[in-house]
Amino acid sequence: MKTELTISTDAIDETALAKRRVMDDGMGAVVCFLGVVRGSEGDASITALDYEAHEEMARHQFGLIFDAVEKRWPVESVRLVHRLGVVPVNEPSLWVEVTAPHRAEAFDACQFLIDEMKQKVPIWKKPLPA
Amino acid sequence: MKTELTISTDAIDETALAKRRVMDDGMGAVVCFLGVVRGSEGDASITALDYEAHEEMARHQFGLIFDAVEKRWPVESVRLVHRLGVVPVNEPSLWVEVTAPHRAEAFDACQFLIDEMKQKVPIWKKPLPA
Amino acid sequence: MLINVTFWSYFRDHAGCSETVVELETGATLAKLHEIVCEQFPKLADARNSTLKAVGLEYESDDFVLSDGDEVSFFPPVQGG
Amino acid sequence: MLINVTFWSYFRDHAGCSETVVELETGATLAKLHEIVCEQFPKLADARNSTLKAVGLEYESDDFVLSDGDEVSFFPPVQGG
Repeated sequence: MKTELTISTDAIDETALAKRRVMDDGMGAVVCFLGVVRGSEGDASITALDYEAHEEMARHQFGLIFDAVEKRWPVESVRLVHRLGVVPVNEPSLWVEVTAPHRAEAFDACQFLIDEMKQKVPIWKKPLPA
Repeated sequence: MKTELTISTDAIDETALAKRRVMDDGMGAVVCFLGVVRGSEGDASITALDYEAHEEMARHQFGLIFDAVEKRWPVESVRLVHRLGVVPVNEPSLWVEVTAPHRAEAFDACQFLIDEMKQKVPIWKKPLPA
Repeated sequence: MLINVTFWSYFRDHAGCSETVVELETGATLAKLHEIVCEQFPKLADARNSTLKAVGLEYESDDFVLSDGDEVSFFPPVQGG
Repeated sequence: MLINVTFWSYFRDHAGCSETVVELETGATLAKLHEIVCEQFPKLADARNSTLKAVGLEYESDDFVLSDGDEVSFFPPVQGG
């Protein structure tokens, strides 16, 4: 399984990411997920989320999750980008792409990745009030 | 719920579609699916699939599926493109995007849409052998 | 009454044409139409049990009562995606 | 033995610092370290039950036996995505 992990303060460039996709002839399904900063946290309006990571541990924990995906599904490729620092409302903080032969495993693996990330990857967010 | 349906022989332009996305401040999740033509159908190598639709009925049936999505999930927007005619191996025949407040409903609605399409929308494919 | 029937996908090849017109007695059902079409185009009879049937833009069941001028479609299982 | 402790996210604010060094007896567990840290930084005690604990890059449970020089992280529930 190919993996590509980017943890960076740069804005997520969906177009560039899509252009760099390499599909094998046996791959029939691509699932992408974008997690976008919403305009409120709880009841409060916000302008942005400020993301912080224990970056070395985050990379390691993402690696463990990718290994678990590879053991469980016939996935060809996982690419994941998590943005750090200030991410304004309406911009993505997370981009995940899973490529697989069929759609069921692509959807399952993508959701598993995100669920696991939300349990295990040391990244935190601080709302910046409006 | 906003909907946008394109049934056309034009190649699917993922970049243009992503650029035209309009997100409301309350939306936190975007799920995209690309169905890509694989290099084989059953045991045989192919160069392309040739898609045909009963287009008027296909549009109507997609409309019914969109209505069912709207009733069931708090989805903001569904955009769906199905390409017709000859689609070469490695190119997408289907692009679906669901935008919603949270990821669970975006994933569920997107998978439901595709499952329903595969049962009900009158589109057929003919493999073009290698 | 006259019913217009359209064939889609490989049903067109099996029938050897894309459309036909069938004359039926008033009150005839979609099942009756299907039976007559299968007699006229024997290759379609082989796919009898997997045939999908629509009147206009809607799927209908075998007991649907047809009306003069109905546009009926017969086709194999769909394969979009 | 000396253990380096790093605080992340709002645990840093609660502790008033991002790192500290704790002296422990040989054979002490992660639970013991956590107890000492909670005494030293009382605001962290309030989040005692929701504290995540890692040694190096791995999550470890309370009965993990620490070694001299271990790099321990304490932090609140993660919120990536």
